[in-house]
Amino acid sequence: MEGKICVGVDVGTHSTKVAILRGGEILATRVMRAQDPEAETPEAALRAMLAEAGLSWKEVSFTVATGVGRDTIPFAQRTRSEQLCHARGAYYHFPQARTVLDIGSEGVRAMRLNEKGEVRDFVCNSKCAAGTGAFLEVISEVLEVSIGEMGELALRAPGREMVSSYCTVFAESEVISLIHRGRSKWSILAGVIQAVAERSFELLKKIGLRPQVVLTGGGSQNPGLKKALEEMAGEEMWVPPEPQIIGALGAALWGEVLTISP
Amino acid sequence: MIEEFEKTIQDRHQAAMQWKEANQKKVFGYLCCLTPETILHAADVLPVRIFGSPEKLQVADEHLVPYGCRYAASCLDLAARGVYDYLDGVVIPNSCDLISKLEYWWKELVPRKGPTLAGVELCPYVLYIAYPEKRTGRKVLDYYKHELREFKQALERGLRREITDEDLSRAIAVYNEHYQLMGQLKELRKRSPLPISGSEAWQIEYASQLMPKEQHNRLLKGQLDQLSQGTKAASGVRIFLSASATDVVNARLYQIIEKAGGQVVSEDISCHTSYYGNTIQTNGDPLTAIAQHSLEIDCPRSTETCSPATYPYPTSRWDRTRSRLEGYNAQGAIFYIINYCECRAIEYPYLRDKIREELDIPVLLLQGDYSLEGLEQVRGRIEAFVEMIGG
Amino acid sequence: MSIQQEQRIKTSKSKKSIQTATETWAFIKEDYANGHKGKAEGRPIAWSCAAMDKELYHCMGVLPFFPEQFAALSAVQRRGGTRDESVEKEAVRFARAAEQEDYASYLCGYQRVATGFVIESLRTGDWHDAPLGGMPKPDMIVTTSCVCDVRVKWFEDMAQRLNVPYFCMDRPERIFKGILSTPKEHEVDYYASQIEDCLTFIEEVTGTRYDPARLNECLDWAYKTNNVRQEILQLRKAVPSPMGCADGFGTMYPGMYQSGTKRCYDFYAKMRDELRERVEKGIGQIENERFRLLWYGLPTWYNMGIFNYFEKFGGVFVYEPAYNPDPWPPRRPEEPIREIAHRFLLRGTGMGNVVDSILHDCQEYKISGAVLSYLITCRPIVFPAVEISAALEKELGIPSVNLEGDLVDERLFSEGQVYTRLDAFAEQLLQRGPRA
Amino acid sequence: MDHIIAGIDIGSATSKVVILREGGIVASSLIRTGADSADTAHRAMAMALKEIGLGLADLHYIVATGYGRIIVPFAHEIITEIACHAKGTHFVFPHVRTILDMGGQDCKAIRIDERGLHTSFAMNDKCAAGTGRFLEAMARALDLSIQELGPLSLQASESVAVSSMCAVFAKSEVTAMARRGIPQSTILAGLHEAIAERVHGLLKRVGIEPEFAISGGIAKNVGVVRKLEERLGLKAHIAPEPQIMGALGAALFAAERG
Repeated sequence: MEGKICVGVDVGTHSTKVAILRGGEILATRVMRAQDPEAETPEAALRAMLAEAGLSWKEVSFTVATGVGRDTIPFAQRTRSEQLCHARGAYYHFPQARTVLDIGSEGVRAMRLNEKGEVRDFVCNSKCAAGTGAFLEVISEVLEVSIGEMGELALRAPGREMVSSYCTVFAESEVISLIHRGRSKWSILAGVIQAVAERSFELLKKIGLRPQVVLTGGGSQNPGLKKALEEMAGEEMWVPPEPQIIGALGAALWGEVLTISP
Repeated sequence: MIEEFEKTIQDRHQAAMQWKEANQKKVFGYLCCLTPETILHAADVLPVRIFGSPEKLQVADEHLVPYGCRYAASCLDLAARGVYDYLDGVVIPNSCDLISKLEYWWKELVPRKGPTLAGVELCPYVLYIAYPEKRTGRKVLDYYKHELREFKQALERGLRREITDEDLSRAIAVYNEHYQLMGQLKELRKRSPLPISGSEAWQIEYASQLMPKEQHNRLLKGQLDQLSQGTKAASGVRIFLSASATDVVNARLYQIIEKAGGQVVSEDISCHTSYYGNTIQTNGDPLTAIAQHSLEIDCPRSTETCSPATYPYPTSRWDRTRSRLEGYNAQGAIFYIINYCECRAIEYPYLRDKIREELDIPVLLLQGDYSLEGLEQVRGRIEAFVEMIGG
Repeated sequence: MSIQQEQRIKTSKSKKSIQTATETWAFIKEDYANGHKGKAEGRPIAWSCAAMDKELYHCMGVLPFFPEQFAALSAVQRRGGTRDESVEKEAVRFARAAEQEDYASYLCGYQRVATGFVIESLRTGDWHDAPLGGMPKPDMIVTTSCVCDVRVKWFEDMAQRLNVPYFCMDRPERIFKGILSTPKEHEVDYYASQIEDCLTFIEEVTGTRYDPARLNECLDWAYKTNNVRQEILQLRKAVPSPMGCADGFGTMYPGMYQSGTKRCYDFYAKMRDELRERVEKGIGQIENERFRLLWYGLPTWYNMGIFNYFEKFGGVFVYEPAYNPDPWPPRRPEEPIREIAHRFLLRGTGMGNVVDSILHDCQEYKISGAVLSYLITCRPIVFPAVEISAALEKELGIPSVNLEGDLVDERLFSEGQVYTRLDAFAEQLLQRGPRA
Repeated sequence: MDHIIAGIDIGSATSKVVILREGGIVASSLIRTGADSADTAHRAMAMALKEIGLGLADLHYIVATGYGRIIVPFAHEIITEIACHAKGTHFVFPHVRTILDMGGQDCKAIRIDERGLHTSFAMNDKCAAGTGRFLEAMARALDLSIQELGPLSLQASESVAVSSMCAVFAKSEVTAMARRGIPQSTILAGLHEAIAERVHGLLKRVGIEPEFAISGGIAKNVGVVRKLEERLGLKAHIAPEPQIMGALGAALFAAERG
């Protein structure tokens, strides 16, 4: 089994992620933005990554695809749901993980894990985009702050504005009106993040919120959101390195399992 | 699967019209399994279940607010569009807040003129049955028997024929055979490996509500003979499915579950006949027996008479759910609750807790509308759920 | 939307036009205080619903509490009784607790709030962290199958959670032409049997024997009260309108929840006297009454100020059919149970009955426009709304407007949208000129 | 002295002014609703007044309407956009009895009588599906300008079903379709169909009369208009400047009052 190569591909709405494992260790990862017209296809990306590592396509033992577009990867032998992949990816980094919250761009999901890292239960957000990463993206455009710096800014907010709208579109204009009323960008951000955190926290409560809680997905990189969630839960939450590739990593880890018993 | 079942389902309206033409008899539509089909059968009427269609509403949306079950709304919409014009009568039981109100809308949107006396319709096209909300208790049977008698009388007036006890007994015999055969089918689904897939079993149920019971009995008997020889086997994670009445959406749900690697082995579905556990008693007054049998239906809306000391609150919903999970070795439970299906929505958290705590079986809640697109949006969750159990 | 929030049109707080209305709050507080005291002394507590025949409790010495009423109370109050607007309403807190348990957000606000209260109290063990110290923990849960499916299912669910004896009085569904009609014999038989069984149930739980004489006493008070309430309804037809819907809803508590007691009778007798005086003197809700409105459905309990909204246009809410009683047939002390059954079954429950009844009310109260409260979480209220609107226009030429929301969960109420609709509706009515 | 009056409509996306002199339109303006709403009102008014070289003091009466109607500092009276759209449309098309106004964040269906007074109306709910903002988001997702949407969609020979009407979800559905190589025109045809279906529902609630007009920004989108006309089997009346109907109505009210 030493040195076996497994690949995970996570095809999301906004980006595609690839992870390569060799002998259970992360060998390479890559993120391709969907909006970027120059972006490589998953297959080309994988070829390039393998070439960089001095490996050939034939050496890959197993490829697993996950994410909303998981059926669009012809070279994957199997597919696995995001829930199972995020859980496995989070558990890889933190064996203490019992609750995993994945804040993706359009989907938020909470998973409950047992000691072996198996998913025992999960809940997902509804058909409305309120409280997802995409919601934050819309607001980041309006406030002209990058998604990356958003959380940091919010942490330094002196106060918090109430953002009450459910609908992303209405929230957008609520935010615009707050700007026009001269409210500080920081406080507005803090309000937006609070609103998003509340939505995610509802899912955490539904699933039972057992420590250790691990955050994954793009949203987990937002320190303001993490802090807001920690305050609501009264509980420290952990974020793995490169949280956005956890799904792809989990898929690759599933590849290891599935090569044994496909 | 049997071609005739499939054909009937594919073209249920054509099938009913052909039967009508060939037999020169009447066809009545009904909206819920609470309808005493046997009384219609005894009057030589073919009862067919009224289903909706997941297309967008075209007429009924002018009358209905969007804050209600789309399935019931769709049934009305099809009627208002003339799809159900071949029906000679419609039976609407008091089976939930919306369906009972369809009695009004049906008359408004599908008007049929009949003779009236002092403003009262003599032979109404739409027949309403006040089904009691309590299944058990001292006077429930008396009351319901009375309601059924009035229903029978209205039918007799409308059809200009008497429905005798002999007629009723004959119908009961046909239906009892149906219940027995469906019982055998259920027994088969307890086996492992499964001799029949969930979607095939569903198709049999579905067809049973659309074709004459005699024909269905005959076809099913042949099918059961084949199945018991055990040539076919379906595999997958064993799933219990609890769902609101959403016929075609449910049909797709079975397929999605199967594609994800699961098999539905038992169900609690509102447009299903699986509520009937037992046969109708054949000794004594047939109308009483029919009423009694109807009161055994374990519908999410029904409640019971309790006794502070021995039986403080109703448990039948949980008891039934438990037996549908345990007896069939279900490994997971999926609940599909159509929006605004309030009785199912209220009982869900309690049933979920019981299933988790007492049986240690995982539960998945899906909420949606009566559309196939809505189902595509939850496909990912079903796949994750089946994977979660199957590993 | 944005600008509007900035310039939020603040309606005045709900205004009481009659003196008696201000006394309801004391009435409610007294009941909660009595309940907590009674609970401590071991008196039996029942949780029950509005459509129940309350006289049964009073004759059996049971203290009834009503989750619907408790939910309305929670829609008004914030935690700890504070007026700080940044503290959310108790109703929202409880509804959220229920939603976290996967109770669907389209479910009745009353159901979500009361169930949330049960969930929170069971979780924390503190039953008093709620408006007026919360409802005392029940010894029994009694409901009826009237009005909606939710009441049966919801009360059953609470009984399961609380492990408390449960009883449901099943009422036959009645559909016919018109508003009132004599019930059929087998319907009365059935409902009477339900009342008898309910009394037996209460006997078993409490150990108190049912005494027909005591029931007759309660029914006497209930009957007298109802007669006074009929007088009040007659007085409310006056022009200008002496009392509006805010007061109508505000004063329904004693009659709705404590019928069959002397204090309930006294309350309405006083109210009638006050109204009579106002009518005689020609005192209206406002000085210059330009149009009269009917409020269909249940109120938005978190925003009772909405009932004053039209005053700036000269509009008044005159009548709300939701909780007002029908006239009762004469007393039959020799068979009080059949009497209850009979009077309870007079009114039809079908869609047609509801539509007919609103048409009738609009004529009686000289209504020029109707506000239809589209309670998107209440099936029995929202289903007939479109038909009512169409029938009013077609039969009487009366326009209507609808407002979407819930009865206690203010998260579903969009202030900006609602007020724009109301403004446009007022313009529409004023353009038409006075109703002929 | 001439009788000069004005109507101002502060909408969620754009603000409009119409100035009337002796019953005829002499000036109008249209700007994006910006920063300070009161400031927007001033700017829009100033822009229109500049056209005819007049000042605010020359106006006899001003009626404000639209979502921001309450904050117009110089208005003599405020009237809802429902009444104003009815009035404005009636002025241009006296035979019209049903109006659909499709604005930035909301849609309204309005029934009017022979005097141009509204007798019934319906508005969209708390979700922005099918509004101008929704289309803006879609245009951005497809990297098109809002003006291009309509004409482009007409080139489609077929349309795809867009299942989600949530602006965010639809955006990614649309992005994904574009990635799969579905032509923009086809996607747009699908989007317009979905919007038409949604507003059709609104229209049904007030009842549709054959003489029917569309106002508001989306009225300029020929794709949506065509889809709606097909559904209704009716030809829609559309004013040359459909966005100023509300402001025009406000001005007409001002003419009556001032």
